[in-house]
Amino acid sequence: MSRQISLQQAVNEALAQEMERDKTVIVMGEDVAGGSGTQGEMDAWGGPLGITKGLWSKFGDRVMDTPISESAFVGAAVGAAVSGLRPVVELMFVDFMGVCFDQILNQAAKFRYMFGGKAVTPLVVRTMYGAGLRAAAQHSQCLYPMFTHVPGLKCVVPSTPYDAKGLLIQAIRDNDPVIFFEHKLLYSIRGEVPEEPYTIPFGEANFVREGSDATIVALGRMVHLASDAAQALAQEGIDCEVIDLRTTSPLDEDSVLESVEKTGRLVVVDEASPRCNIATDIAALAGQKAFASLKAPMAMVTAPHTPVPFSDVLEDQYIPDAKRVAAAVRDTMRYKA
Amino acid sequence: MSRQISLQQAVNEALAQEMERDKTVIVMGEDVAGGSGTQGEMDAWGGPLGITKGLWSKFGDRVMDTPISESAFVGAAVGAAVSGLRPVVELMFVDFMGVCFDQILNQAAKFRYMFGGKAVTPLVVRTMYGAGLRAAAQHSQCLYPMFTHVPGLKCVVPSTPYDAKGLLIQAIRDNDPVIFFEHKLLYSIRGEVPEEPYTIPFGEANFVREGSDATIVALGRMVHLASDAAQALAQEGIDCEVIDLRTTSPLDEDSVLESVEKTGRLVVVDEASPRCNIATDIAALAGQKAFASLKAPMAMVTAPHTPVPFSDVLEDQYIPDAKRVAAAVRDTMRYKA
Amino acid sequence: MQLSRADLLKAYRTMKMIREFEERLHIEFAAGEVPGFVHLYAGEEAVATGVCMHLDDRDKITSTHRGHGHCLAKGCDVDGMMAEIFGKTNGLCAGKGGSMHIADLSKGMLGANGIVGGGPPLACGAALAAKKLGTGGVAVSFVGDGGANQGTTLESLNLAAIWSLPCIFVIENNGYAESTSCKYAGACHDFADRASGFNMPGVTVDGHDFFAVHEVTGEAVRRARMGNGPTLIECKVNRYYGHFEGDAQTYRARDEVKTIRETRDCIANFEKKATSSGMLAASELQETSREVLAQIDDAVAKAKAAARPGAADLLTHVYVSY
Amino acid sequence: MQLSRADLLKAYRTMKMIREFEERLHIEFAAGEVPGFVHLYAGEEAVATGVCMHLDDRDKITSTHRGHGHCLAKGCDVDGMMAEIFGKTNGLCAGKGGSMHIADLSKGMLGANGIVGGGPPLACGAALAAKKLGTGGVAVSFVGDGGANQGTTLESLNLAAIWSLPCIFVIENNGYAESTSCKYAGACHDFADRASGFNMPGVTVDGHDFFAVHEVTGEAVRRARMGNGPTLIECKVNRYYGHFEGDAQTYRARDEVKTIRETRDCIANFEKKATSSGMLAASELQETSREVLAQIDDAVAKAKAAARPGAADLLTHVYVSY
Ligand SMILES: Cc1ncc(C[n+]2csc(CCOP(=O)(O)OP(=O)(O)O)c2C)c(N)n1
Ligand SMILES: Cc1ncc(C[n+]2csc(CCOP(=O)(O)OP(=O)(O)O)c2C)c(N)n1
Ligand SMILES: [Mg+2]
Ligand SMILES: [Mg+2]
Repeated sequence: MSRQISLQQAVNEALAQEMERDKTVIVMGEDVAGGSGTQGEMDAWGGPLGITKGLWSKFGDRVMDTPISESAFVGAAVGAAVSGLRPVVELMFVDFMGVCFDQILNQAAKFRYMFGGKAVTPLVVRTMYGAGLRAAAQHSQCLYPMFTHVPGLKCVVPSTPYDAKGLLIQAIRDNDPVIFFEHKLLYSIRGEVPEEPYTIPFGEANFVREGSDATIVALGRMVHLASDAAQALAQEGIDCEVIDLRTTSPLDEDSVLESVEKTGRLVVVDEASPRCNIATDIAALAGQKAFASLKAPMAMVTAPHTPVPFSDVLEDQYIPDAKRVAAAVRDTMRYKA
Repeated sequence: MSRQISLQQAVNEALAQEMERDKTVIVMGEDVAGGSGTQGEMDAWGGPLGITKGLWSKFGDRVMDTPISESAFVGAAVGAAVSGLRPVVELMFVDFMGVCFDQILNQAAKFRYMFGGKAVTPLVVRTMYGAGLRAAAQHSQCLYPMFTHVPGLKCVVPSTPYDAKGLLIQAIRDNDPVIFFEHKLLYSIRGEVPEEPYTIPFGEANFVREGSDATIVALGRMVHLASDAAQALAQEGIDCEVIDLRTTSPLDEDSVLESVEKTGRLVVVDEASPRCNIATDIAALAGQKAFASLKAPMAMVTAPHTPVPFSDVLEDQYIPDAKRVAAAVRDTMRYKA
Repeated sequence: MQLSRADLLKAYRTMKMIREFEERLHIEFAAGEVPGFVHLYAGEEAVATGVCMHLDDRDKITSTHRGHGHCLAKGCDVDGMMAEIFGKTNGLCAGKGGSMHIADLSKGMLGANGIVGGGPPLACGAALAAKKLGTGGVAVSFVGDGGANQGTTLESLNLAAIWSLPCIFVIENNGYAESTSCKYAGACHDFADRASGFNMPGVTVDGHDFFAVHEVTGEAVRRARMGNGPTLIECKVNRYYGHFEGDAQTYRARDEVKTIRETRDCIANFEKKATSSGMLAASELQETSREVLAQIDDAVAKAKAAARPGAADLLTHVYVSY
Repeated sequence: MQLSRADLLKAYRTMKMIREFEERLHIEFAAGEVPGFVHLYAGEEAVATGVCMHLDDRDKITSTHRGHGHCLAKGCDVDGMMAEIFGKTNGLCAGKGGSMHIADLSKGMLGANGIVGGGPPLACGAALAAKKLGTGGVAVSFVGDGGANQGTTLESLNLAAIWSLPCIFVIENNGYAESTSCKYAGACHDFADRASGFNMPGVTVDGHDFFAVHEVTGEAVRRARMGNGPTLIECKVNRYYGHFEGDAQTYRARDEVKTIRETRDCIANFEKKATSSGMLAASELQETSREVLAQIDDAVAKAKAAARPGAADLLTHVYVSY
């Protein structure tokens, strides 16, 4: 059987292989090595969840711990990217975007356009997102809709170890600024991952499951709920197609539309809060471009319009689950015009 | 005839009347007075476009110029709001959110929820948005979709002097954090505005025009394009309903749905860039809750997925115009299932 | 400022309460009873205590992710805090905030904060409100050595200075931001050195020494109340546990914490000073300790027994009105 | 560093080019020929010129909204700049950037910047790249007195210092951020005073004096190239026009600018020094001035005649590949 590794290992391996291949790739962020300036061990952390652990031991000062100054070091990554390096910078939790967003929104994203096509900004921002760790309102957000909204950025939201590796290598080789979203609860999931480096192109959704009755579009951790729901529904005779967007920008419109044209029914699953999110984006796309095929209202399964609560009871309720997805599909199937 | 004033005057008047009424209202921001510490005149600017000019002369040090430290002074407004003041803070251009977003996203918006309902944060952030001044990519964005995405914030996007005054007074009296978006190109438009203070409740859209063939939903400056389009279309015998959202959060879902149920056709006009914006939000709403009434695909007239260009030729093309709105409505009317 | 017997006993009770609160959470966390990220303040008690002794209900503080000590010192209810950390409905934040977001605005505690550098701007605002409303209040912002390099903190120094705000910035320099040394991350000898560049007094004190912290803070609070503007106080201190519970701390020197605990513990030092000077009797301290421990036992038992929030609570408290 | 005759002539040409470029834009703006916000650098020429004389194509600069002087001093093409400011397709940014976003990466000019404080982090990155790639290059970040209070700037000082980056921060203190005095907004006597709190040398110089700016920058650039880390240089200077074109400047003292123009003008002073020392002849300066003026006339004429972008240009240059 081929090799199974965790998503965490897949991310680490992608970074290591690209650093090996290309000397201009550097990694920076808070505690991405850990131990800088201390009397104990270096490479002590690899970020709070250990994702980059070991890279410093392999690549030395191409892996740089930073002060807690996200504007300065994310901005430095942007500046380095237009000056010959290919930085992979870690914004520990995407929730912290608020202290450094300008360097992404107004600098990295806009250089190429503002400068008339003369800038190339090969930057990757890796960041953790999502609820489920009982980490409360300031450490559990998705926020990828905000980045997706910004012209000039590419946004990647992988769901499997295989995709994480291939998409991260693509992100590092890509010449545009890429925001790479890693869900904390996915780090431990395991899957088949080739040892050699490979890339997965952006803007190509993955058909996780083919089906003819309803289309479920999902991303990141939500893909797994969608699959679970599809499996449960299959037993009831409802045959769902599950599409994993993989990247929200660029968006694989064609795959979504093709599927909706086939099934006539659309359910979008998005962990983000509900206003102006990926769910509304995909639903609007279908309503605009696949209207004639639609047999039922689009359904959106998302978090509610509230901050993420701390209490486990509340957080479990906050996060979409497979049952809600299945229920939404069933409603859609039951709909009579 | 009753009094006509500009939107700029309406904003200034709302601020002055509320400061007069309530001693805890303060105004702060860069150059909101102007002249601080200089040898020349005080109250010299009122912001770069003079919107708050005169307030310092009336209210003295309740109108405070700030350093260019948006995190510190927007955060100070948040801290003051939970400590007994009702600050109206100016973020000069909404494009600058990137240097201070944390204080809005993670502090002001979340206090009430994170603290179990014990915090009240009566904060207003006034900010300029929108294209048309040849101010290029970093001074022309809309960005209200990002704020609308955030649970805990209220977002107001007025389109007329009357609404600006009433909604701003409501915002100041409101006990939740409110982001108040002022379009630069609307400051000079004039309209009837009562002298006495009044409020317009949030979450109540305005039916700018009643009609039966198609619903045009718009906000801010786009309302005027929508009205122009509707007028042009009326001459062709197409009878449009034009809805001005006024606030994107809370959203008046009912008005939108009612109208779509009546007309069966929806065109949303949003100046923001197209992904995860208000247009997708409204379209998704209709696709989910008014599906049965829809006679044609929803159409969205928005900016393209590019930064805002400097060149006048390009910027004029970038911004939605009445012709594109009318064309979208015509397409919608022409649609045959 | 002269400390009365009552003051000293109160200080001792507060330090001891913080210590035992944290020691107990350390155990409960290891037992899997506490969800989420928990950052313990053990070892740093003298700072929160020495500072907050000067504050009353007019005064506000902003805190950090490592906020339990600040909360307790500012008078937050022990039961309410414990229940919050356990995610219960009777917690100070109804179970919605957790360890990183404990707040009690009625006590002038504007919240622990999950954002490093989130607090200082808020403290400027609280100080501004005090000034505008003429309450005589001051605001204190606790910031870590890591947070001292955050732009929000640096901007706040400037803002507080130009507006001459009654605001005090307390840099709790415990040597680390997560696993990164303050010497690596901060370009300065002492963080107090930065004060002069922002036109305010800056002073570095031994954060293990309650008396030293108490004294310099007294000075700063007087300055602030008199309208003479902000002060920066750096307290050099140590944390006894990992960055958060679960941290293996391999970046620290072997026995680093053990040595500090044995030689520089703020509570042991306080006990020695207070008893040797004859201000407090050993028996009083023991009695206080017993009471504290009993209170914590009680708080934990109540927290464990308390009800979890219910489904209906998910959607409340987003807005005052929507 | 000894300045050769050629150096001096080059410096003069650059200062004069900046001055005439801005004087001409002032006129063109008033005539309604220039769209958007235009921030003129007139009065501050000695700073950009004195600094950039030390730089070559390995070196990078980041600039501000008031960027024309930096661009010209770093070698951006005059015609390309003028066309850009007029929004023409042959502009340095194809008409998409305008005055506030002129850039020429091939010249190490990383862009004017519409965000106050946007540049310093980028300069840290450019310096980091130079260090990692071993190019020997340095990065210079120009920042205003207003921008000096932005958290991004302050963080960057710290980052550059701890990483010992070949990075130079040039604070152009022209006394105002828009209509607000630097004394009101900045809590410090000199911005250079902040350097020591970030472990780097800080020096204040007269920004009207090309020779002074040139000298301290030479020192800083040497330091940086030798691997000895960053320097902060504050240049006290004045702007001759409003914050942007259209600013009535009622916040300034009557005759403030007139007096400065008459007594401290950087170009007049340079002319005096260079001719009185016999290094340059008055006729050389006149000849240079004539050439500069002709070049600007030509640039404006070409810019006016040039084509505007076409509809198809709207959607290009968003991504390298999408
Ligand atoms: C803006 C932001 N960046 C990063 C983090 C992650 N983080 C949480 S605590 C911490 C270290 C803080 O160090 P310090 O300020 O010294 O406080 P200490 O933990 O030592 O008390 C970091 C990096 C955060 N919460 N917020
Ligand atoms: C983040 C941000 N805040 C505010 C502004 C608006 N603004 C543009 S220039 C300026 C003043 C800048 O002053 P200074 O840094 O001294 O530069 P100067 O104009 O004097 O050259 C302001 C407030 C901005 N562009 N970006
Ligand atoms: Mg620390
Ligand atoms: Mg200035």
